[in-house]
Amino acid sequence: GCGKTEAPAPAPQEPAATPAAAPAPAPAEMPELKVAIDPTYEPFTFKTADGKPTGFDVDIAEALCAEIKRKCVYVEQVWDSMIPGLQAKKYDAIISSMSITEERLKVVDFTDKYYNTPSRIVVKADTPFTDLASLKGKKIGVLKGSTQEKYSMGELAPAGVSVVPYEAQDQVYLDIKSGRLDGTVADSVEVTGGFLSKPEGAGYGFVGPVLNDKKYYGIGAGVALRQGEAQLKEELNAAIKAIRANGTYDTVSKKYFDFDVYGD
Amino acid sequence: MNPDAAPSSSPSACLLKVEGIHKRFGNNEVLKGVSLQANAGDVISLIGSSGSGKSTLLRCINLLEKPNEGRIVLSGEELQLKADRHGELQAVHAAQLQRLRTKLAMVFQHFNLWAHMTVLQNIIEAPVHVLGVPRDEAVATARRYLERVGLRDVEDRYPSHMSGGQQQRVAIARALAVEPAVMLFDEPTSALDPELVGEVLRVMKLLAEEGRTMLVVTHEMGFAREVSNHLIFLHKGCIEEQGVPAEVLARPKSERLAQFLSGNLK
Amino acid sequence: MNPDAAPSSSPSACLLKVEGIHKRFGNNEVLKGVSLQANAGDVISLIGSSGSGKSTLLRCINLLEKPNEGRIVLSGEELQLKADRHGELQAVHAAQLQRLRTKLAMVFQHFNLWAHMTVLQNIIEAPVHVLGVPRDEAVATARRYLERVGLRDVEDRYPSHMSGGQQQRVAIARALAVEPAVMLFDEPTSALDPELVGEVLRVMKLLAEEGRTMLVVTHEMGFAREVSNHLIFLHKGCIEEQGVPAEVLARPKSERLAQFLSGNLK
Amino acid sequence: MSGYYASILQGALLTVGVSLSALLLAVLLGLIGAAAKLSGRKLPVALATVYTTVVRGVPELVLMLLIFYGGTIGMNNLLEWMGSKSTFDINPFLAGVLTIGFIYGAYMTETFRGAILAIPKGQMEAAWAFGMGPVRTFLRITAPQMVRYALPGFTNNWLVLIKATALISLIGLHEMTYLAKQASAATREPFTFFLFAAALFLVYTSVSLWALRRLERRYSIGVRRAAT
Amino acid sequence: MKWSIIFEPATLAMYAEGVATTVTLLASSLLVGGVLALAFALALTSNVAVLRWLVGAYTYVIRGTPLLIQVYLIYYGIAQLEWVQERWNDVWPWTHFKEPFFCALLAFSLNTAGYTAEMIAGAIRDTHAGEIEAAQAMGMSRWQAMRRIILPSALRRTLPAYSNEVVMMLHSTSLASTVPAMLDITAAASRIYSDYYLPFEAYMFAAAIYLVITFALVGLFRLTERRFLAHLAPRSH
Ligand SMILES: Nc1ncnc2c1ncn2[C@@H]1O[C@H](COP(=O)(O)OP(=O)(O)OP(=O)(O)O)[C@@H](O)[C@H]1O
Ligand SMILES: Nc1ncnc2c1ncn2[C@@H]1O[C@H](COP(=O)(O)OP(=O)(O)OP(=O)(O)O)[C@@H](O)[C@H]1O
Ligand SMILES: NC(=[NH2+])NCCC[C@H](N)C(=O)O
Ligand SMILES: [Mg+2]
Ligand SMILES: [Mg+2]
Repeated sequence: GCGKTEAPAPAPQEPAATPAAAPAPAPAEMPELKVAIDPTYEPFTFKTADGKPTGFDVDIAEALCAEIKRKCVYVEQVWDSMIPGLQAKKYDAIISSMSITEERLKVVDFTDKYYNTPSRIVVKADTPFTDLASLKGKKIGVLKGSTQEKYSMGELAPAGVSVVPYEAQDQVYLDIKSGRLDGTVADSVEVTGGFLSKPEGAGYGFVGPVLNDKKYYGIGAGVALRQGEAQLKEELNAAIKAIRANGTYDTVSKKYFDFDVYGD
Repeated sequence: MNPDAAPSSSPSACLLKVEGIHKRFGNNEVLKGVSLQANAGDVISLIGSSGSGKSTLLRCINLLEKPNEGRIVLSGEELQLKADRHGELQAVHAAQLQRLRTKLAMVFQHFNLWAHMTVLQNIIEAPVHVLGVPRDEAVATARRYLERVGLRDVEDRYPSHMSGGQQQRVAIARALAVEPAVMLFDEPTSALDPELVGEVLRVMKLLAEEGRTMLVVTHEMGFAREVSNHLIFLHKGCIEEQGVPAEVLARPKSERLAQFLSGNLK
Repeated sequence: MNPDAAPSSSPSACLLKVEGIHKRFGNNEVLKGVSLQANAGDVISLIGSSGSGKSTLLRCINLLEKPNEGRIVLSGEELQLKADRHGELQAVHAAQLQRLRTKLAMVFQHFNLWAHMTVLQNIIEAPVHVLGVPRDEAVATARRYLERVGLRDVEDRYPSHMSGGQQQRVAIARALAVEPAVMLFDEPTSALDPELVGEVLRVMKLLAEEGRTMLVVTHEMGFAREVSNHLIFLHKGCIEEQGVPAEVLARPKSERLAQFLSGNLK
Repeated sequence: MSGYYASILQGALLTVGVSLSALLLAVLLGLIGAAAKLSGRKLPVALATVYTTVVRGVPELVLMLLIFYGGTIGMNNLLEWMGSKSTFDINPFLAGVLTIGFIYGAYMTETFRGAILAIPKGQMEAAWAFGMGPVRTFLRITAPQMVRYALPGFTNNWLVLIKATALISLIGLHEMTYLAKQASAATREPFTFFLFAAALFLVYTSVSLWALRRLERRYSIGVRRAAT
Repeated sequence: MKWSIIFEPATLAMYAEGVATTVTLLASSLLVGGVLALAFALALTSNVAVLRWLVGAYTYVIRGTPLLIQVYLIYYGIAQLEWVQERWNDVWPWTHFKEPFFCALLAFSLNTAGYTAEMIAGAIRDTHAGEIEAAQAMGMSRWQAMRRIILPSALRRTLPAYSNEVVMMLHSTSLASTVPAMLDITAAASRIYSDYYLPFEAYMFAAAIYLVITFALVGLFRLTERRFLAHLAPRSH
């Protein structure tokens, strides 16, 4: 569950509103913040069996919302149409491990990063690896519209790897399991939580270097906002600072990881 | 095409007068100025080969087909017509047309019974919803006419569940039930076997004896001779010959009619 | 139902012999033991009121309908029949049935021309694909027969683009083109106007004069009298009366036939 | 595991809701479209013709994506341009209903138009010959018979419409297919969950078919079937 | 609106690839589906009850479930079955299930076969009884009548309905975009959309392409019908 981050501040306010006043517009009610997520990204964003969004991103979102006194409402969206959805005002923010890249900054705004982890290539653990060319002929699945896709198209495809974009990262794992794919390029933390630590991940492992080239991967994951929403951006930046300072960030982080995901 | 040959006695008795009807389909002139008149009690047979324009004439009379020229007078009231942009005449007042149509019942060649209504519903539809006759009265009338045409125990059946001869008779009952001034019959015995033909013709003979006014398109020379008091032979859109049926049939003046009548081996 | 009344002369000349045909639809016995025989050159008229079983009899003869009892002998060869589990007779050897059927051409009441084929294709279909006649020979024959029935310049037209009378004649040409031993006609003039009726009947008269063997269901008493040499009156599935047409029609012995004949007002 | 089944069942309710609402819209548009096409007036005929040809010439999926993504952006630009502060918030449910209703309205237009044309002219002529006016003729003669002629086409459209709701999963409505897809990926057992969703659809279409057959039987009163 | 991006060579090349994929997929699934449909139609109208029942159940399921789910079932579902996984590395025909194109083709072919079979079977059943009797009366055998009279007539009468089916199939191929690695017209549009964030332009252009293909197909069928359904055309003289 996502109940870890309690919101102590607004709670006492609620009994204050008398039942008689309930039908009247209550200004004390927290305004909504529509947050887009792509819940196919364990352990950052995923859903429990009964359909509740959960994960590190979601807990962070809850914490940030509590800070800025808004109520998070989640909207699910396929990864490759995250940014168009934001521009179409289907939601106000994307909090779903979206990396801050030059390219994206041309069309959206980002807050400061709230975590940063490198990506890795994952194939069968016994695959001999010398350089990228040694992966020639392998079929690698990547998330459509992701930084990893950009990297694979830019570096792996020229080396002779066949790169297949997928609509969701967990579908990549389905096809690795079935044998259609030889591997993936994915966030190292995500692929550990979503694949390597699961039964079907047995026998697979990282090869090659740690991938964090800024050209492809940017400078870490931030909250994406429409351009021109300066006020919201500032509030959220302050909130990120606040939760890092008051320990909420660490609590959430410890719930999922035994190392520091914030990066340097 | 001499109107004096028509069975008129005094102009006052004239129920239906049709004058100079022209009708074109595209470039095909199907009626080339046909006039006729019917007094109360007249039974006029309309004969002619296929395509000569018999059905079209009947359909022009109640304006199911828009004539290009002509006048139609029913019980002394003239139907107001004006040409539309295709040069076809249409009614000036829809209300007048509707009123006159209620006096001109038609029995269609293909019956055109309403498929979604039972026999009884078919017959009372117009009396109740057009003429405003109270329902039970209309039902009583309907039953009377059904009996007249020799049908019993069929009122709750649907037209499609009845034989051709039965449907034909329901169509006649439906037309009779509006108690029209003039009845228009379009080949009322086509597609019936000889026994049923006889049956339907007998009903029409009875109607004639009662003094109903009728205009009948038919291929049955026997009927034309024995039941009608006037016969019109239509050929290529013109009245080629007309007169007292027995005479015309026995001694046709025009060559075309002689040839038409010889077509029968019988 | 006396076979001696049939127009047989010597048994050897007998082309088609049908014996004791019984046919039931469910509990409704439509044919109750009908026998007839036709010698070469016979033209037999089959009359009777609607529902008396005329079409069913014709259809039993070429086994389009499976009779419940009876024998069928064509040119001395008996069709081998056996009862199926519904008690209906069916052919023992499909091949024999197919062979005999090629000798028994049928002209259907509704023509049943193949809609997707042109006139010529309709006519040469069976000669080419069933009898194995070479194509150009079949085409030549087809043209000859089309001319025989008075049709010209229609060979590339589709049936649906022709008038009823023309379709009827194509159907006759199609039947003739297989040069059958016996022709079965089912009401070949129903639904035609009097002029076309005359036309079709004239064609059949010519065929009769040529000595073709025909079995004709008809409502045209004129045809029965003038063209056929034997007349059978079917009533409720039995042969009620038969004999020389002129005699039978002028002096019917059975009350039912007298009544049937009086049905005509003509 | 059973949590996934339960959520897919929940999604089934949404499927029913979307399809029924879309059907309502489609029938409405279909009646308007048919009336426009049969009106004989130039402008309505042209508009209705463009509507039916374009909608039936482009895949549903593309139309959906176009309306859902392109449409909202366009709307918002329009609102902004008009100086409005509020955003045009189209939730997937509404988007689904509007898109599917809009698309199937075009198919319904053709079905209804065909049904009216299928009624033998003689039925109307008989009514006119007895002096009935145009409105009475429509209400008493045309409309009741139209239902019967329209039913087969309507049934087809409805079954296709039901299945088209699966496509809204692609624009993020959490109906059966969407949930089945998520469950498949999360549990890595696609066969099981897609089969389950397929079965639910089969149940839905079967029930519809059964109901419509009954309706058809009611309206075929007075219709003779040729013996086979 | 940034239509200029749509008309850049690279973008147009992407659409062109999409058109090629869509057309290939359409043509091959119609071919495979058509052959299956004919066989299924004969089964549906045969007098072997088991065949009728089996094929009937098949078409019922195909027509009662969304094509999208059928695509998913074949692409992702079959891959889950261990039995298949064990052989798809080397045992033909299972090797094909690894290929996205084959999976899409299979799903579309099976789907259109279901619909088309019912269409043809309907036309066979609707063949005017009199025409069949005329064939029998002329001494044709059962199979001969089927081959010479019934099928030619039924297939012709299926044409108008089949032209609808073909257009629907064209539209259905847009679902190929949901299979990874299939770049059909819709997938090309969605690629451009997510690369340049231009949903309206990208999908508009795709819609226009589909519209053009649809019109071309409809025109093609008009010509075919004029040739093969001449007997149903209104009299022209
Ligand atoms: N709606 C129409 N459009 C074009 N031509 C028509 C139309 N209705 C009838 N005609 C033509 O008008 C002519 C007369 O047709 P009409 O139906 O009046 O003939 P008819 O004398 O009733 O013949 P039949 O005895 O066959 O019923 C025919 O040549 C026919 O082809
Ligand atoms: N396939 C069938 N199933 C059940 N009953 C049938 C069938 N065909 C004909 N009948 C019935 O058999 C009887 C004889 O029909 P048939 O068609 O032989 O009559 P007909 O003498 O040719 O009449 P008509 O002059 O009207 O053509 C009728 O009562 C009819 O209802
Ligand atoms: N919830 C998700 N699926 N997130 C995917 C993020 C992938 C990668 N970090 C990116 O920014 O492109
Ligand atoms: Mg007529
Ligand atoms: Mg008969």
